[in-house]
Amino acid sequence: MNSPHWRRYFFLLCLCLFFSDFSAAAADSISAAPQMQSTATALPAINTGDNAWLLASSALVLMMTAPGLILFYGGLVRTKNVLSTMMHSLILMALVSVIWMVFGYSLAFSEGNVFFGNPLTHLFLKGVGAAPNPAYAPTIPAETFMLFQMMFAIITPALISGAVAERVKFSAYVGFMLLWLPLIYLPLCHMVWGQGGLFNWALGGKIPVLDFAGGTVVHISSGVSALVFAAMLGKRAGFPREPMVPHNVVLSLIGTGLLWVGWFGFNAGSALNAGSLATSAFAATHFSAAAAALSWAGLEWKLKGKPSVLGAAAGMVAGLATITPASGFVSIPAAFCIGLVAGMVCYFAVSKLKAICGYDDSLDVFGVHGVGSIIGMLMLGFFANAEVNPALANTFKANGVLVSLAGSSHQFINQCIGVAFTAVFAGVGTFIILKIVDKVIGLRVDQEEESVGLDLSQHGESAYNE
Amino acid sequence: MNSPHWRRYFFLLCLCLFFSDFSAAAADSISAAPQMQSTATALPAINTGDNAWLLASSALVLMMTAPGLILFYGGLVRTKNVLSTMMHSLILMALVSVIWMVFGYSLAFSEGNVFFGNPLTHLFLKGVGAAPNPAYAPTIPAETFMLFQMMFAIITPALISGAVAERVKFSAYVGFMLLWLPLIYLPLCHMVWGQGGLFNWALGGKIPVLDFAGGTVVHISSGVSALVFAAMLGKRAGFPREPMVPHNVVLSLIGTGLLWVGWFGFNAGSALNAGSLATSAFAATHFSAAAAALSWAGLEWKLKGKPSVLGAAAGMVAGLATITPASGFVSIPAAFCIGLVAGMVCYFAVSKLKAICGYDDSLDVFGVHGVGSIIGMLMLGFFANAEVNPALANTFKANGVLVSLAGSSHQFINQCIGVAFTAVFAGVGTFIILKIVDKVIGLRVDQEEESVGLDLSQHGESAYNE
Amino acid sequence: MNSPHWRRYFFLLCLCLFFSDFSAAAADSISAAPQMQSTATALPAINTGDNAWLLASSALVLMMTAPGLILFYGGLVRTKNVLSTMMHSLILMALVSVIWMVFGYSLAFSEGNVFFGNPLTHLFLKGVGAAPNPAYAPTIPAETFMLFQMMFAIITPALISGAVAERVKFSAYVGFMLLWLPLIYLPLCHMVWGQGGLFNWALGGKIPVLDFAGGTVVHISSGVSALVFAAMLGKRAGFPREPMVPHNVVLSLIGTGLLWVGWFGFNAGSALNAGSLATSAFAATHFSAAAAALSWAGLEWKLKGKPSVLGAAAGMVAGLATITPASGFVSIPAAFCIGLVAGMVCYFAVSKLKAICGYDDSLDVFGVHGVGSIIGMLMLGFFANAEVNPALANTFKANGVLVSLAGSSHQFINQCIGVAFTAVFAGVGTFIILKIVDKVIGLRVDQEEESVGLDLSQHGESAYNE
Amino acid sequence: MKKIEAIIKPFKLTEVKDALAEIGVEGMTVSEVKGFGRQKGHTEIYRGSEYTVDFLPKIKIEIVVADSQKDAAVATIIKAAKTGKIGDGKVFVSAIEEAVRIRTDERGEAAV
Amino acid sequence: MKKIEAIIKPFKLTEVKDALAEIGVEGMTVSEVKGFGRQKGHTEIYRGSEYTVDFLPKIKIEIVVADSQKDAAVATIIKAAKTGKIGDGKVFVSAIEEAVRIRTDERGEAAV
Amino acid sequence: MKKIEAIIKPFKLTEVKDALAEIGVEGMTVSEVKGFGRQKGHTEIYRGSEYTVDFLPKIKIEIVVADSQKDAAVATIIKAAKTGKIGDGKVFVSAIEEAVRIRTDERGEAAV
Ligand SMILES: Nc1ncnc2c1ncn2[C@@H]1O[C@H](COP(=O)(O)OP(=O)(O)O)[C@@H](O)[C@H]1O
Ligand SMILES: Nc1ncnc2c1ncn2[C@@H]1O[C@H](COP(=O)(O)OP(=O)(O)O)[C@@H](O)[C@H]1O
Ligand SMILES: Nc1ncnc2c1ncn2[C@@H]1O[C@H](COP(=O)(O)OP(=O)(O)O)[C@@H](O)[C@H]1O
Repeated sequence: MNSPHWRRYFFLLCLCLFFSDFSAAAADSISAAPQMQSTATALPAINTGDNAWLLASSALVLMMTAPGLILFYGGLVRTKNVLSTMMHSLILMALVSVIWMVFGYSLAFSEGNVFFGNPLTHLFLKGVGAAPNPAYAPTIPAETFMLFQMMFAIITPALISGAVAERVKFSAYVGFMLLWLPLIYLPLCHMVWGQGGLFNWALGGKIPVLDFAGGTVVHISSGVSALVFAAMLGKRAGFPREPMVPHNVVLSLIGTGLLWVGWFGFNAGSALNAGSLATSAFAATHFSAAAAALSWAGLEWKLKGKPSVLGAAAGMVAGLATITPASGFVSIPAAFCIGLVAGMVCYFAVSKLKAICGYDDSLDVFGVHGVGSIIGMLMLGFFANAEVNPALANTFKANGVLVSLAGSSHQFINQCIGVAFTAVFAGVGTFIILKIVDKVIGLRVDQEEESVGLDLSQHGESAYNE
Repeated sequence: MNSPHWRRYFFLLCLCLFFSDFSAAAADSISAAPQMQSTATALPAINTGDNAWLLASSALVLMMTAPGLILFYGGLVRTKNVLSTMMHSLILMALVSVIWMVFGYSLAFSEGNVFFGNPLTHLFLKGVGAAPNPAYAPTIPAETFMLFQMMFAIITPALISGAVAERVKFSAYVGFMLLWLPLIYLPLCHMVWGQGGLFNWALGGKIPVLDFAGGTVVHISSGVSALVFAAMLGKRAGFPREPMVPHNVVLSLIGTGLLWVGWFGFNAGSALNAGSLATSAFAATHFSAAAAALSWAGLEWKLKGKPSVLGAAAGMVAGLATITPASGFVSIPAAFCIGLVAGMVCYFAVSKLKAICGYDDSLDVFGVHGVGSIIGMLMLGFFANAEVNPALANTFKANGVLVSLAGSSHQFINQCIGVAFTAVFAGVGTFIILKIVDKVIGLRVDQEEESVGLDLSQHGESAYNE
Repeated sequence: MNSPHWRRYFFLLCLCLFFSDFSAAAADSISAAPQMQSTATALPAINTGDNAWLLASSALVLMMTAPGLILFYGGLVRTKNVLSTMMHSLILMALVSVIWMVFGYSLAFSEGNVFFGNPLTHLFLKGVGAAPNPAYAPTIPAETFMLFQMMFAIITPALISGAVAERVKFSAYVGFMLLWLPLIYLPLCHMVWGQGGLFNWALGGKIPVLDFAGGTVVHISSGVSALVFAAMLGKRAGFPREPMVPHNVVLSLIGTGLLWVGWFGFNAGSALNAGSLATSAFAATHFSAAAAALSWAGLEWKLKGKPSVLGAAAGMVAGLATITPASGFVSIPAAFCIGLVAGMVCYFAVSKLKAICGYDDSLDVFGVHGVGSIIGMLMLGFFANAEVNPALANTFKANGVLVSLAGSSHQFINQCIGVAFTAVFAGVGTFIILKIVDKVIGLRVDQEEESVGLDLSQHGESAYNE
Repeated sequence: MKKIEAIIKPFKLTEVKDALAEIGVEGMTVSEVKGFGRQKGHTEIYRGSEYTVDFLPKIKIEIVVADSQKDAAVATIIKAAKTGKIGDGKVFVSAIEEAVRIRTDERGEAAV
Repeated sequence: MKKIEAIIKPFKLTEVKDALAEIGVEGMTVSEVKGFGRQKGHTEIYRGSEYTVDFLPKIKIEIVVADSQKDAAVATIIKAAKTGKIGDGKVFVSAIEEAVRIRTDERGEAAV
Repeated sequence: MKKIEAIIKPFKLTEVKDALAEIGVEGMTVSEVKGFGRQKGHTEIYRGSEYTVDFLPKIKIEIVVADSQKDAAVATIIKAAKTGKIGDGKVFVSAIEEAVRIRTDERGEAAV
């Protein structure tokens, strides 16, 4: 009870925050005059419509994590693990935000080398204020851009949690995430979306990989990491002999609805303004989800005799994950096609691939997010359409010559490179991190704890009482 | 298992989509220069504030369907039917989107005759892009308008599902909807909101029926169709002898909250901009819901001795459905009055009318949406207020002479015509469609399936497990 | 059954509403020309981006009440009281709206003396239309401002309900609220936010108390009133001997997610525009919630051996309540510090203070909202930062001289005064109101009703059925 | 006294209850159980995988009756619960040695 | 050995359990049941319609005790569960022929 | 006939069911119960307060078997349900006087 240690740490942390606050203030005051004006009377450059949409989108993307994802995942596990499953996402809303504030945003989005940005440039978010960052989003405060991107950094690791539900030790989970975010997510984020990142197609990268809202950064990185994590953790006791059916499908359906709605913020928000590109990404998102629901449920109807409700919902999520990288680059009919394929491929990934390979990815993170976004990235190589997004045709320069990134076998190869790099990087990285965490903490709860359930054994609570 | 048929169909569909994609591209390239500019650097005409609000509203209206309506309806049925009830709405998010994409939007909103638009004009949504459609919404991309309207086309048939819950065959339900949408909804939509539609008051119609956000198109059409469907399907086994109480009122209350919130997008979004008319519709929506909750719960308190929580919630929904057609035309006190009446009339419709007539409208779609919107449409005939919406006074021309549509016995008659036409059209149309579907598929599950529940018999799932 | 009374009252009410409608119309017509224009073609002064954000924020704040708060509170009570607990919030959505419409808005925001505004100025909201009120929000319709503020007036009393759950008589609860709102909330609202209010720092008040989004007005007022109400009502039967554990923690976690998301509307919306101050408030809100979740769950981990999921969620809510007054005035690192402290202090308030003092604040309204916002208000006295919000430095004049309200021991004292006044005012006021309500109606259900549960005894319903 | 335990199909509960009430059985206790018998379970599908559910929902009715009422009660239950299809359930009878009504301390047949 | 089954009001569970623990009853099994008896159900209202709910929530406690403990256990339950109001419930006693503690294979009274 | 009631740990249900099926027990009825015994409950934390939960979730299996099958059934249950740790549960055996299969009116051992 009496532990001077953590008090001291806490005191230090506070001090450090204070200090950063004041130092930031001091730093700012060098260019004080214009800066103050900018915060006072919104810079002329700030477009309130764009900012309104990006703030709304940021809220929507957080809503995808909670309550969206916690419902979707929470409903799929057994009663005794629902709270721990929800906690896996909830705690990231706190943990990731800290990392993001201290150095994460800077590592991802400040200038640096092709792999990562300078973590010190925006240490404690200094210099991220009312003034827009013209490279990323010229009409909204840089702080808005930072917030929007943070919501992505929160949901991506949260997706992984679905693969390790019902057996991971909570402390190991936290430890893993504290390493995974800076070592895997933030560099990938810089490489694909950061100025001068290796795969950035619009801001001076080398290999132009198209990824509008996070096929590589978000879904493949989390999907592959989930697979590796699930494999290293081992199967749940009793899997696959005992049925492990969703304890509350209703929760998962509510979650699906919220995910679909929130995904509009995710994809259409990635336009970083409220213009017609946002609308176009919104539309692609919607039609892909619709198509994938049909193809998944349709396949089930054909093959199993009945279309399951959870199948339709899983199809929706698959369609959403698949269209994510493509959402700002393709026409509506193309998005619809992508969705149709997504529903079918993910259906087989979940029902056959998993059974054949024999891993226990509890909630099918790899089968839905990983596989889905891989095919989305690849199909985008053919479907990218300069009429939908003219920047495709007039932005990327190779050796000083404009190169169109619209659908072609050439762009398909670029997409393949992006996918392969992400998969290997995330997979190998996760493997190494887990080896370390396993050594230091141990990955898995013991058999008794697993049989009692993680809610009670890890958190001392039961979800449902009298 | 081995069925070349559907593979071939699927292949054809994909081909067809590809084709349409490229043909659209080709078509577009004729006017390529301006079009490309428009998508690149949002047209000067696009107002980002308006577009932000309409995108947010589109998301809100989809949220009304899922998770709003699936919760509201899902909570009201018995445990064994909750998933199937939710599926009834979820599947429409997919099905309606396809129809809408292929020809639905075009049928509703392109120019045509007074009854429907030309389904080929925007086949596969070609030509629906960044450029605004000045007739409907001059400051947002036509694609945004298309998306917003699609969300209405999704929720309207979903409302019907409440009347047939717990006994309809899933295949029959799907078949019915595939016919109902093009034969009933899309024409009504064109007649009331489409350019040159028979009842359009602002864009060159003949009989000026006021319907801001869907009294006729959405609520009366679905309410009356629901009544006919329920009657033709017959009562649930055991009704009304056995009590069929909501299995989870909590779900319904969550749904109510989401419906109220989403309805702001529905009604205030129908202003098609983020100006003061949107605010006014927002306010009317809110105060009507509040008033109807009070009058429904108050009546119960008076008549039954206790105000039920579900009664307050049902009142809210009744108030929202009732104000829908009036929301952009009436003052706040008028909206409050409309809500008070809505709560009382719907209460009697649900508790007395149903008992007297003896139909089994499982979740009271007719009693709440149908009856509510009928009285809303009619009261609007008197309450329409040109100070709230000046267009009422200076838009409609009969024989070249400006006619004010503000509240009057004259406008009341117009409203009556709109209501009567919608009710007859939807009722008769539904009757005919059901006769066909009954022949081809059969409307109702067998007794054993009904007693086991639709979740298991139609979808092979149970909602709640260990 | 046959009661001419209430029919007569209802008739009178309708008459009165009609009258007000027409009188408002008449009043408006005096300045008809500009007014009509303004509603027709949004005033030049209206910024659609700002209005879009404020409409979205209004929707978000309503979403905090339902489904946010009803879920959070509903999950924490026992099965037999869940509906009644949800009803406590739902009914306020209706009741408060009526008061607000009739005279509430006017009492809070029209000009008056330092304690309250003139209730007649905007009786039945007359004169609250498309034209902005430049004092409060120059770029959005006054009607939008009115709506946004109404959502605050709804959630504030709803917060109180958590303290009296599981034993308050419904009629007494309604009676209490009908008095509490006009006697406590509306005056406080005027004093802190109203033009010329005693504590208003920006619009001509005397003592400049900083309260961006409702530390005093919302959280301290409700927290202290909750404490008094809980104390006067007495403990729940069996408390604290019998465990009274949350019947459904999942509901509370969903609620927490929605509260966090909705709180962005609450705090960032309080900027009353979509500029960089909104972004800044959004950011402060987020980081405080994250920090408080960490410190609460971290403390539990330290002290009890396990971090509970509900603890993390409670920490989030504590962080949100605490940052509310400060959200538009402090930097991100400062917000993070405030959140860290919030999580720890509220943890002790809930787990120790309550046990020591022995009151039964069922859902810890005082411990979380009251205590949280008190420390938020006080820390704000030091952390208020004129670089974040330059108005702090150049707005308030004492004796004609500009006084900076940025963090200082001087401003700390102002904050203390605001906190102390609010606590005493709300506490004493609540005490008096309850004495009256107790006399007239009686506060508490009888023992039998309590043991059966309020759902059945007060509302004749059970939440969960077959 | 005898205790009669009947395992029946859930949707038959109302009928059985009403039938028992008619022959004067004034008290009964009901619980939700899961049954495993000749009536085989069904297949459920979750995210592409099929599961066999062995246990079916059933209702257990317990009534304690005077010896003289036993035969009538058993016959009544059987009649009301029968559908003729597999899974209709079973009735078991056992002896009860003592019964007390808590409220009044009445004992024996007066208590049931 | 005897098996004592008591149907009681739910809010009396803690009291009964504590009282039994005091007289040395070390094990018990509890389940949620619905009861139908003289205590009539109540009316619930859903969307304007009234329904009569016949079954009331009750708790069933089962304890197996040595013959010698039976009377004390029954008396204890009755005392703790009584409110004097209708619906207090019943206690039924029957014979148990054999008892085994799974963990140790102990049999008979040693097992209860 | 005998009725065997076994209170076991929930995660042992599948094993016990399969073991019983193997020795030819064709029907059983299962319910969720809460048990109180030597195995002490645990502590749960809610919003800073700790609560002791005395009752642990258990599964009750009821099977009615012919007298001749009784010993095999009891032995089978004990074997399948044993973990050797506290809380493994108990098995109780009592007499059943009559059994009827509702569907066919078969009586006695033919009915179980
Ligand atoms: N021997 C038994 N012991 C306990 N319960 C039994 C036994 N046999 C059947 N049951 C119960 O009776 C129910 C119906 O039995 P089942 O064999 O399915 O149908 P039928 O009675 O038509 O042969 C089972 O689900 C189970 O709950
Ligand atoms: N004959 C019976 N067989 C089984 N359970 C009974 C019987 N009589 C009563 N019960 C149970 O006891 C409960 C209380 O009985 P009731 O008649 O309501 O009250 P009281 O014991 O005060 O007369 C009932 O709800 C029911 O669960
Ligand atoms: N005398 C009894 N009567 C009824 N049920 C009992 C009795 N003793 C134990 N039980 C049940 O058996 C379960 C296991 O008993 P417990 O004492 O915890 O373990 P063990 O059998 O290892 O001593 C208890 O939770 C309870 O449900």
